Amino acid sequence: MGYWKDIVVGGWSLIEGMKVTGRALFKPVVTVQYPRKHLEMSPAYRGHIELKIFPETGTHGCIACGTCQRVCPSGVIKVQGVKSHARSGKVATHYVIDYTRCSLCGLCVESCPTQTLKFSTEYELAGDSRWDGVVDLVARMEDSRS
Amino acid sequence: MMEAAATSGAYWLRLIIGLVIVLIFSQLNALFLVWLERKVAGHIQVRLGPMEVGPHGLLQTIVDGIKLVGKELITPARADRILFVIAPVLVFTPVLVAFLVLPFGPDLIIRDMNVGLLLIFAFSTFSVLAILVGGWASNNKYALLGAIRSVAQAVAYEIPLLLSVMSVVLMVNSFRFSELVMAQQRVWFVFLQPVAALIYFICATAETNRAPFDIPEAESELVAGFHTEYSGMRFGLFFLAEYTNMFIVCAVATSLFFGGWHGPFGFSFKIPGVVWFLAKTYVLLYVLMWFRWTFPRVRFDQLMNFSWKVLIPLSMLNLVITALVLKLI
Amino acid sequence: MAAKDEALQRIRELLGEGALTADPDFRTGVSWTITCPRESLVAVMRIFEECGFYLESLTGLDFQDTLEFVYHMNTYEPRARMAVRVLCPHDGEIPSVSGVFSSALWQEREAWEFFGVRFSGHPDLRHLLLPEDADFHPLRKDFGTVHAYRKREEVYG
Amino acid sequence: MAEYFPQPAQQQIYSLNLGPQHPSTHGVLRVLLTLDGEYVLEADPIIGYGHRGHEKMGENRTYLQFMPNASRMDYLSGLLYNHGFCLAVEKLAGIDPPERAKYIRVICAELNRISSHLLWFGTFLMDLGAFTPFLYCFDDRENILDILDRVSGSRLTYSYCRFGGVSRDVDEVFVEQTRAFIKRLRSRWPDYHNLVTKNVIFIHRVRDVGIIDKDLARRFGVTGPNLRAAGVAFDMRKVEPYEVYDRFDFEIPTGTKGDALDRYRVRLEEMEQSCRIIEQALDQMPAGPYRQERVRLKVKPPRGEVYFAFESARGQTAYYLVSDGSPYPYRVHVRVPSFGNLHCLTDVLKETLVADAIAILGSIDIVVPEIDR
Repeated sequence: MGYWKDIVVGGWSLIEGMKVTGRALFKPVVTVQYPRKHLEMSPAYRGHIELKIFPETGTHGCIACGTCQRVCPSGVIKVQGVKSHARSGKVATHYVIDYTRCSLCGLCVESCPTQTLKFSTEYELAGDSRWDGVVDLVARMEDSRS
Repeated sequence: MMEAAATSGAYWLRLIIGLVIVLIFSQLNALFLVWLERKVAGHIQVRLGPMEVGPHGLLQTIVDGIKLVGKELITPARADRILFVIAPVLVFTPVLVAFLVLPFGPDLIIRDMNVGLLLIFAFSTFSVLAILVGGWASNNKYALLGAIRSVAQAVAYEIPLLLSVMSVVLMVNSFRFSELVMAQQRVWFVFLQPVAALIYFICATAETNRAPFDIPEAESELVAGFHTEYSGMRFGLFFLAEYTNMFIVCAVATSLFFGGWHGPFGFSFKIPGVVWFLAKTYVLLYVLMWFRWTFPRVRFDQLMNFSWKVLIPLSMLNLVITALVLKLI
Repeated sequence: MAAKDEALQRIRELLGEGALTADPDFRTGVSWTITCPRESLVAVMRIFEECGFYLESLTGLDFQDTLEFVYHMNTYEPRARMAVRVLCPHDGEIPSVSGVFSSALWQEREAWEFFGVRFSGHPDLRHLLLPEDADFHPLRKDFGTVHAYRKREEVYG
Repeated sequence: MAEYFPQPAQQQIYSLNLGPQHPSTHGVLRVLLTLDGEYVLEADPIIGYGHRGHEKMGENRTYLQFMPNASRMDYLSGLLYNHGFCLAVEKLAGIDPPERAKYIRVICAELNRISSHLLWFGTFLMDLGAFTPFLYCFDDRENILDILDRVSGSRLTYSYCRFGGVSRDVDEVFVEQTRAFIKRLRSRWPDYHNLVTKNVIFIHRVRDVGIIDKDLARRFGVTGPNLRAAGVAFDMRKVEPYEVYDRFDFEIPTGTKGDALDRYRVRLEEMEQSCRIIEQALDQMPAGPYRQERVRLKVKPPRGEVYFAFESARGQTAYYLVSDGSPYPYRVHVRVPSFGNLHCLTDVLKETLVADAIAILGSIDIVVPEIDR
C-alpha cells in the first residue's frame, strides 16, 4: 500500500507548494524601478570620500599631514600642501584620490586628525574612462562651493 | 459536414484563408504567451516582470524578436552545418501543422479530419527528433547531453500520453475533433475521466520540456541544454516552437477533457464557442506556467521510474476500466 | 579529553619528553606544541590519525636561517588543538603525509607552490592556485615587497 | 546513489569541463569531470582562478590595513571574517573591548550568518531547478543588508569591526529593525517548508545524494554544516566559546546520514538558532562605550603567534598570525573551511550523475574566492 500512499502524499506536497506560489502572486511587489525612483542611502553609507567644509573657516581643514596617505591600504591618496608663512601650519592645495582603486574601507576618515574627511552618499561611481576616477578633492570642493 | 465539395474553388479558398489566419494567430499567440509567462513569473516571484517597453512591457517580446532577428547566426566550428541549420526549422514547422485540426469553434475547424487527434500526436514527436538533431549537430558536449536526455524523456512520456488519450477516444470511438467535442455537450470528460486528464496533463508538461521535466534544456546543469550553441533567430525558433507547442497541448487538453467550445454543463450564456475554447486553454496555460515557477527539476532517471512505475500502469488500468464500463452499459 | 591524552602519551614515547611544550591557558590557541624532526613526521601523523584527529591547517613560515612548517591538528573535543612544528632548510624536502590525511594532498601542493619545498611521496605535486607555468614562489620573503625578513630567534625567542 | 553502474569494459569515457564559466559553480571554479554517459567517474576540481594573494598582502600591510582584505575572502560572511580577524589581533595584542562592543559584534555576525545561509538556500534551490525560492530568500536577505548598511555603511564588504570595538555605535532603530526582521523571517518558515522541504521532487533529488560520513569528513578536514550533517556536533561557538557566545543558550543542529537533505536541514535549523542568539543578545546588550579609546591605529602586538579559530557561515575558519613585534604581521595564514569542503568532492562525486553532481556542489555551499584566497 506504500505505493498509493506515496502518490497521494507526493501529490499533496506538490499542491502545497503551488498554494504558496499562488498566494505569492497577489503579494505586493518589492521591486524599486531604479532609473525613475531612487532609494535614499542610509546616513552611515560609505560613498567615496569628500572634504568637509567647516562653517567657521568656510573651507576644508586639511593640513596636508599625510596621515591618510600612510594609512590607506591601497595607497590611493596623494596630498600636497604649502605653508602660507613661516610659523603657521600647512594648508592642502591638492588632494588627489584614485577612486578606481579605493576600497571604501574608511580608515582615512577615521585617522584624519582634523576630521576634515567625510563620506558622500554617492553610489553611482562608474565612469567611462579609468582617469575619471582620479579626482582632486580640493578642486571639486572649490567648484562645488562656487 | 461543413466541407464543400472536395475540389471546388470555395474549398481551396477556405483552406488558404484558414492557413493564413492560423499562421498569424499562432505567431501572435506565441509572442503573447512569452510576455504572459514573464509577467506571471515576475508576479509569482514578487517582482514586476518586463515594464520598460510599452505599457506593462507589452511590446517586450516584439522588441526581443527584432533583437533576435538582428543577432548574428553563429555556427560552431566543427558543427554539422546542414543539420545545424535544419534543426530549428524542423522543430518549428510540424508544430504549425497541428493547428489545422484544432476545434476552435463549432464551424471554425479548418480541416475536420477523421484522424485529427492522431495527426497532432504524429507531428508532436517531430520536436523530439528536431531536438536530437539540433543537440547532436552543434558539436558541444552539453548540447549532446541535452539531446540524449530529450530522447530518453520522450520514451518515458509518449506511452502514458497516448494511453490516457485512448480512454477518451474509446468513449467517443472516433478521432475526429468535432465528434470528440460534441460528445461533451452536457458533461465534460474531465468528470468522467479525472485520472486520464491528470496523466495527460503531466505528460503534456513533459512533452513541451517544461516545469519539473525540463531536463533537456536544464539551465543549471547543462548550461542551456540542446540550444547552447544556437544564437539569433535560430534560438528564437526553438523558443517560439516551445510556446506554440505549449498552446497546442493545452488546446488538445481543452477539447478532450474540458469540452472544447461548450460552456459548463450545456449553458453557454450566449458566449461564442471560440471565447470558451480560448478562455479554457489560457487557464490551462496558466497552470503550466504555475508548474514551472514552483517545482524543482526531476532527474531523468527519476522521470523514467515515475513514468514506468506510476503513469503507465495507472493509464492502462484506466483504459481497462473504461472498456469494462462501456461494455457493461 | 581521552583522544588528546592518548595521542600525547604515544607521542611522548616516540619523541621523548623534550619535544612537547604545554600552553595550559590556551593563550596562543594551541594546547600542546610538538617540535618533531622531519624523519618521524609521518609516524607522528599516523598516531594523530589513529587517535581521531584531523589535519586542520598546514602553514609555511619563511625565516632567514630556516623554513618552518606548522601542522595544526585538532579533534572534535574542546581545547584539543596541537601544533606539530617541522624545521626544514630552504632547499630541503619533507616527507608527505598525504598517505595518512587526504586533506594534505591539496595543502602540500599549496605549500610546495608558495614555498618551493618538495614533498617526497606526494602523488601529483602540481600547481594548485598559481597558473601552470608559474616558476616563482610568492610567499617566500624574497619575492615582492615585504616588511621584514627575520631570523627564527627574533620571532620565537 | 546510482543503482546501476556500467562495467569498466564497455565504457566510452570522455571528459567534460564543468566551469570555469558555468551557471552553478558559485564562483570561478572548474571541475574536470571524466564521464561515462551521464555517470561521473572522476572529478578533479581545478581552482586558483580567483587567487589574489591575501596572505602575501598581509605581510606588507599593518594589522588595521589588512581589515578590508579580511572581508573580501568570503564575501558572503564578510562581517564574520572581520570579527574573527579583530578577535585574533585582540588576543595577540591583549586588548579587551567593552561589553557593548562585544554584543554589537555578535549580533551583526549572526545577522551576516543568516544572510549567507539565505543566499545558499536560494542558489541551492536554483541548482535543483526551482527559480522562485531564490527571489523569496533575496527578499529576506535585503532586510539584513539594509540593517547592516545602516550600521556599518556597506552592504557586503563591511570593515565594520576595529581592534577594541566597532567603528560606529548602534541605535534604537537598529534594535527595532532587527527584531522586526526576526519576526518576519520566522513568519516565512512555514512558506519555505511547504514550498521546498515537503516537496516530493525536492526530497527525491536530495535524499541519499552526496553522502559525506564522519570518516570522509575527518580525512578531508570538512567542517561546518557539512560535518554537522554527518552527526558530529562540532561548532567553534560551543567547542571554543569566544566573545560572549557562552552567555547564550542555543543548540547545535546535527544530521544523521550526512546526505544533501541533512545538510539542508542543518542549515535551516542553524538560521533559527542564529535568530535565537540575536534575540538573547539584543535583550542582554548593555549601554556604555562601543569602542576602547586607548587603542592606537597602528597596533604593535608583542612577539609571538596566535591561532584563533571561529565559526564562519561555511565552517571553521582560523587566523594564524605570527608577529615579530612590529606593526606589520610577519605571517598571516587563513584556515578556510571551503578548502576542505570542496576537496572532499573528489571522493563524493564518484559514480554520481551529472545532475547529482550539481546538487552536491550546491549542497556543500562553497565560495570559491575563499578557497583561492
